[in-house]
Amino acid sequence: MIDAATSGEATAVPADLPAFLDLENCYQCGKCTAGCPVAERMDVVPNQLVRLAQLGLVERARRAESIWQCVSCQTCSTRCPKSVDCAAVIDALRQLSFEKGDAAGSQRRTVLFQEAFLRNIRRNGRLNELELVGVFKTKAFLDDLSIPFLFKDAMLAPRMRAKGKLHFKPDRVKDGGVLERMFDRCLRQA
Amino acid sequence: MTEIGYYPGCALHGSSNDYETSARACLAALGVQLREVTDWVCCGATAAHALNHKLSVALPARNLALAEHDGFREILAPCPMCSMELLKARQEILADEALRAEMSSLVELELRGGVNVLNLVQALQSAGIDRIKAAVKKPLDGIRAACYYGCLLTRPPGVVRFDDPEQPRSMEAIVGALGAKTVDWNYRTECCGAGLTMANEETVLELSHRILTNAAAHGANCVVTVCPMCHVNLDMKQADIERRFNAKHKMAIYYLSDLVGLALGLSEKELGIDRHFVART
Amino acid sequence: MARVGVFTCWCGENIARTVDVERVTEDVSRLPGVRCSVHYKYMCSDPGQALVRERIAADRLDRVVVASCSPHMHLKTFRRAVASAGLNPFLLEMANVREHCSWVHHNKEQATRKAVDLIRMSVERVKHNRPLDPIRVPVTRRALVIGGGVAGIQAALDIADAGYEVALVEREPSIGGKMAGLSETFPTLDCSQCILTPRMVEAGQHPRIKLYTYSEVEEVTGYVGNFEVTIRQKARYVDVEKCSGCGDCWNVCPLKKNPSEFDFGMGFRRSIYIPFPQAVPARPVIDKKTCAKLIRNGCGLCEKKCTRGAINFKDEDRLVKEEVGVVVVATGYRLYSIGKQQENGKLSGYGEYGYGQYKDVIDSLQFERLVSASGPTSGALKRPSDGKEPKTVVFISCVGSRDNAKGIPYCSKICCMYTAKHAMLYRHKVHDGEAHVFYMDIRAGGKGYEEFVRRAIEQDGAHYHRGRVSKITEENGKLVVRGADTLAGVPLTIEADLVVLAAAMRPAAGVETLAQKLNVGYDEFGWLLESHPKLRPVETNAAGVFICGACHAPKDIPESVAQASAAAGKVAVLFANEELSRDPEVARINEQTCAACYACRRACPYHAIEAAEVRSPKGAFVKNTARVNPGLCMGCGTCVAVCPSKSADLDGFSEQQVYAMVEALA
Amino acid sequence: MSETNGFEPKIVAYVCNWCTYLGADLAGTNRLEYPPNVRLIRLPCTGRIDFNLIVKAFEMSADAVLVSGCHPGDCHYTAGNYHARRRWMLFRPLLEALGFDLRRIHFTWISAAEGRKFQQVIAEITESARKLGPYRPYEANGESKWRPAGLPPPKRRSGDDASLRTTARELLAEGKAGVVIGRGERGPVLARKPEDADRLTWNGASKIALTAYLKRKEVRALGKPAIVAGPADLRALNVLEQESQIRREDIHVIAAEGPGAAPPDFSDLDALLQLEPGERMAYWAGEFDRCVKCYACRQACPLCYCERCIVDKNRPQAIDTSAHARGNFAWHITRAFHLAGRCVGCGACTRACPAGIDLRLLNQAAARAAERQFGYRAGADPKAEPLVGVYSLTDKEEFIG
Repeated sequence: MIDAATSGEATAVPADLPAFLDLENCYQCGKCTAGCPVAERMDVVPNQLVRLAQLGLVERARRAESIWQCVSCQTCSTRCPKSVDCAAVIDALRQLSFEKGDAAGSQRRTVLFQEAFLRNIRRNGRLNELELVGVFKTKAFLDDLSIPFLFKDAMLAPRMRAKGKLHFKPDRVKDGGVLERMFDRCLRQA
Repeated sequence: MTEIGYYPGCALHGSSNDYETSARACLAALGVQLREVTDWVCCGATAAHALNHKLSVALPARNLALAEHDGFREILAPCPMCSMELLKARQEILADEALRAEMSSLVELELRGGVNVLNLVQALQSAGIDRIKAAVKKPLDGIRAACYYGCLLTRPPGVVRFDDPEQPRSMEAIVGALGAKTVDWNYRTECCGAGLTMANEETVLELSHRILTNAAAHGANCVVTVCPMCHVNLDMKQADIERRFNAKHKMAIYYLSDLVGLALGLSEKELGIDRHFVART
Repeated sequence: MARVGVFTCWCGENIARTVDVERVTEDVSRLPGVRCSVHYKYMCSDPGQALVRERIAADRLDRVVVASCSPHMHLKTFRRAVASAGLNPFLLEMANVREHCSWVHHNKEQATRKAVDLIRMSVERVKHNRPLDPIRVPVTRRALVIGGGVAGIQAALDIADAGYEVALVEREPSIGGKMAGLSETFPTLDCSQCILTPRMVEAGQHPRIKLYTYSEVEEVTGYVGNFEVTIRQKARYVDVEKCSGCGDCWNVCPLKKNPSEFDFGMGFRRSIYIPFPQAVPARPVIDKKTCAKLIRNGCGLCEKKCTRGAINFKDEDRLVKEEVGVVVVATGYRLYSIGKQQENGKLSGYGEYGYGQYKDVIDSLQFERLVSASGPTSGALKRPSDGKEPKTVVFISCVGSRDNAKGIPYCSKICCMYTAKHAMLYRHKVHDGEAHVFYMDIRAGGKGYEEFVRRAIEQDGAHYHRGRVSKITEENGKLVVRGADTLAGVPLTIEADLVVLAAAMRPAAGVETLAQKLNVGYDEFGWLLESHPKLRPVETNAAGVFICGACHAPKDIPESVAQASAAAGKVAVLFANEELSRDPEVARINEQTCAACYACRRACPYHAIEAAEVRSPKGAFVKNTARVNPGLCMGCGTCVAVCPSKSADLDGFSEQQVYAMVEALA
Repeated sequence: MSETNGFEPKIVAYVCNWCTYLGADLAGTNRLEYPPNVRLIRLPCTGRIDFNLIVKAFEMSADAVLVSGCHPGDCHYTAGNYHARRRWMLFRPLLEALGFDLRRIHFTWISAAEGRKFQQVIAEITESARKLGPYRPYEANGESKWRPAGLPPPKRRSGDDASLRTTARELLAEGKAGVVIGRGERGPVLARKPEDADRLTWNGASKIALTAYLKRKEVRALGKPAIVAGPADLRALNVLEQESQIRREDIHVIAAEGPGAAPPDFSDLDALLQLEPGERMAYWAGEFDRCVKCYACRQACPLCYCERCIVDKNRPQAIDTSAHARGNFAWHITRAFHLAGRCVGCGACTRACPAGIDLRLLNQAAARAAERQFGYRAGADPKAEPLVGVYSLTDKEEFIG
């Protein structure tokens, strides 16, 4: 654990990250970063995220924009010579970030999208794409007031409709109550 | 006719309904009937595992329990994301008795973890490659396919336990049995950007562009996938990719079941290929 | 009735300060069987020892107890003393009244009583001591060396130069091992063949070395000093005696495109071939898997061409027996095979590196052949795919090493050094070329090693990147290497013409089977186990079997050679006598009462107990029994403890001796 | 000292030559003072230290015993300490079942460098022995009213007697077997002639385990034996095969069932272990008081096959042969421990005992440890590696200090 006084940052208690992540196994070979399809775009690359977590600098790690750039392709975890589940580390960081509700600036859209996705499932049980797009676009617009983004893909809709790929009638599950309760219990525990 | 359980997942009931049409038609031609899991729910996808771990186990667990309740021993989940999430939840439940009990209570159904989950390649394999080969009516001799596995069909290997995660060959084996050629290329297991299509389009366009470029460079005239998300990114977004990178791809993107279906003599319409954005030229 | 003499030592003040030595002497003199009880200032001094000798003679003592310091200090001293008085040295006991009494207790009364107790226990014990004579095992002063690489050659030459005969068994057609194929060696960059081939010739011509090339050890029986080894000489189809090595045969062989094992597939050989020009013996073999004559009775050109009639297509494997006193194992290593499932099913390989798929992704031994002056390209650096000179080469360390998930957890130790050498050699050959090295840590502990690596970086301009490579793909004739530089925190993509993988080291194939034949232990990876990692590094737990070189663990040439000479030294020590003299405190079995349950055989750490039969003088079978081989027994006594009928006993620590001590306490 | 009334315990320490003995030497060299109560007995290795030595030390007025050797991985002989550890793992449960005060037996690993540890261990052991007071071997405080439920009634065997007799008759008639060993209505039957076969029955009686006949010279003289084996007999045959006492091809086995997969019934033992140690000791003291050392238990046992039993060995007399408490305890501890990891639970010892002592309870103490700690059931598999004479690096050693 790095002393907060020397690092100049508040350090998280290790309990913030689950023990099954075996962070101490990482020897920083960088194979995760080497294979990551989006590492070029990242402010903090995967091996650095694991390193920050190892040092207990979880706060700094979860504020990295890169955790929301991750495409969850599992390449890092698959190739890790020490079997550290790097993708799960990133998931854990995202979960923390979500709980605190303070995800980083330029990646907020991704957070909003995932949040909207989850709400959508909660309500319908299954994804309603039109509703998701509507809710997400609105939220994103309210967040960053970007008009181009709001209307982006608007042209795709008629083509999708023409191809029979848009459904206006939501595909709902019958037993919605159980889903409500599941969401309640899971989110409350978090 | 044999009947197996079927977990379509949201995509196949949404904008990837062409995949559902294709998978159903193709398997029916091979004598496999799909019966949907009663009242299935979304697997949670990236949203669940990125935001809440418990939910990312509970949602697939609910589906596994529903499938058990229906009496299935095996279900097909054509979407690799769904099938990976289902398998991961199953693995966690089987490894941890306390978790199993907790999940049973959470999903309000007794959960034993006894249902196996197949991806589409496995469903075709169990139908029998020899059988497929024998049933070919129209060999696909003009096809030079780049078989595209994407991320989650083979990863994480400890969860999905399917083929070699680095050098998979199972799709090639099936496509080869249809009389088509397959190309050796480099992006078979690279990611297309997956579910970030909406939220982070730039990433998706770039990754998908690389995939299409590499497939063409290795002589492919189509890309074959089993993933609805990959299909969306490579097919539906192809025009955007071309605009963004000022390139011409014109690369047809098929589901594996499309090719099998075509070879078995089904029509493009029967397989939903007419609903793809990019037509084969 | 025993006649015991007890000699109590003052050890100056060391004992006498807290133990009333005079009272002890007095009390002890009254113990049954004690004929003499005396004390002296320094029992271990010359006059002290003289006192012991005098009293033995004067009192006709047949047992002696010296009450002084720890037996670990002076047991040998006093054994010699009683021996010089004509008493069997094993009829001596010591009572430790210093370390275990006077030095650790302050109360004189208590210490004195304890000293008497300790001596009484020893007196009772010594009454049951038996005279023992050192065990003598005849020694066949002839050595078997398994493996003809640099370690095996060194060991064989050293043993032979010490004056003993050596049988050197090598499974390939020539000795030389891996080193014969190396280019130049770190950290001096001297040519590997230049230093090794003279040694190979020396071994080949040494009057006391018998070479068995193209041969393998089939069976080993016996024990230290007396092994019988069966060697399988594989059919060579060439009569080594008749052949002159002229080369006419292989020059006419039409089958030119067999991948050369010696070149690791970088070059080709004929179906009748010598693996490399400097091979010892310089005699060809016929590869029965590809020879047209042997497969389908075609061709036969070599036979027609040979003027000495040395070709024999009817040749068969032969079994030869050798009697030797010791075995030196020097079976070396092989590289981790990259890319796919390994034969043990455990390691899943490195599919992401495209080894075996892309021709220009090669392993480190293949690279050695590419840059070797005697290699298939005569040292010109040409990449395998198109023969072009690579302008960018990427070297990757730790392929398989330090990889718990896909490879092996240990460090292969030599890769950092040879990778630096590779980068250096490449830059020496291709001045405008770029050398990139991906590494995790640089491990350069050794004389001149760190300087060598720095030279590769600072003088020869190799680019070092701290990170692993995740994937290699081939695009437009270039190998796209996707790595990372963790120091900069960036992913790094390099387009290379050639990639060299520093594959992990593993023990040679089949070493476990050999180890089982020799009763030598091995770890989960197959590395052979030394008897003690610090004090007995070349011995094994099988007496008379030594190990050296890379069969023990990854190691470089200097270490292998040093270990080989160490093993040879151990052999010479063992051969210094015609007989092995061993400590006689070993186990024995009462064969009459032994129930032959063989619990002892199971428990014996030294495989010193075997199943045997008791036979009548006329040879009729009487019963089964366990039997101790005193040549192998090390005297731990585990057999005694597990024997339910106590038919097993241990001389020196026999049941009677130990019980006598316990009973003396009552 | 005041609370111990000046009592000074006698402590015997069996130590290995290479680690603990040298550790004690180092304590001396460093002048580390410790109580003078301990008497070291030097042995080459803990592998050499047999449980009989511990029993003997207590008989010889020791109040506590220490066994100490090299730490795991450091054994001078590679593995002697592992073998010792394995044996103590089985020996301790046996002492526990007897109600022996385990606080009087100590196991430690002390290396040659641990002079300080040696000093501390001796100090602690001495202090604890002082507190425990003098040890009086096997002396019981009062009586125990506890009684085991006893052997369950024999299960009815499902085999068909008629076909059993036919098989036996044919074997004898065709000369394929010289004798058929089986059970009759009133006891064991050694059928030698075809007509004797009619006396055989699956549900007969025999106090002695049938396999015990296999080792008898007079039976061996009759030619190739056939044995009518129930599940316990089959298990015994398996153990005998594991221990190289028989070769299966030399014996005709007539069986109607397998060796049985059901877990043994430990309910009596469990009940015994519910008692306070003192009452357990009182129970056994009362039981062994009736023992007359007739050795019927040994004769009846399918696995007591030594040609000369350790109890018949003098020089040294490891086991007190008197039929008093000491000798009886020593004998029964030895008998039970020699069956550790071997007893197949046939109950012959209990049935054979003329004094009615339920001896199988003692065997079960080790059998239960074998089952719980190693997942090992004696006689389940003739190819299994036996439990004693082997070791595992992962053997539990929480009782070793």
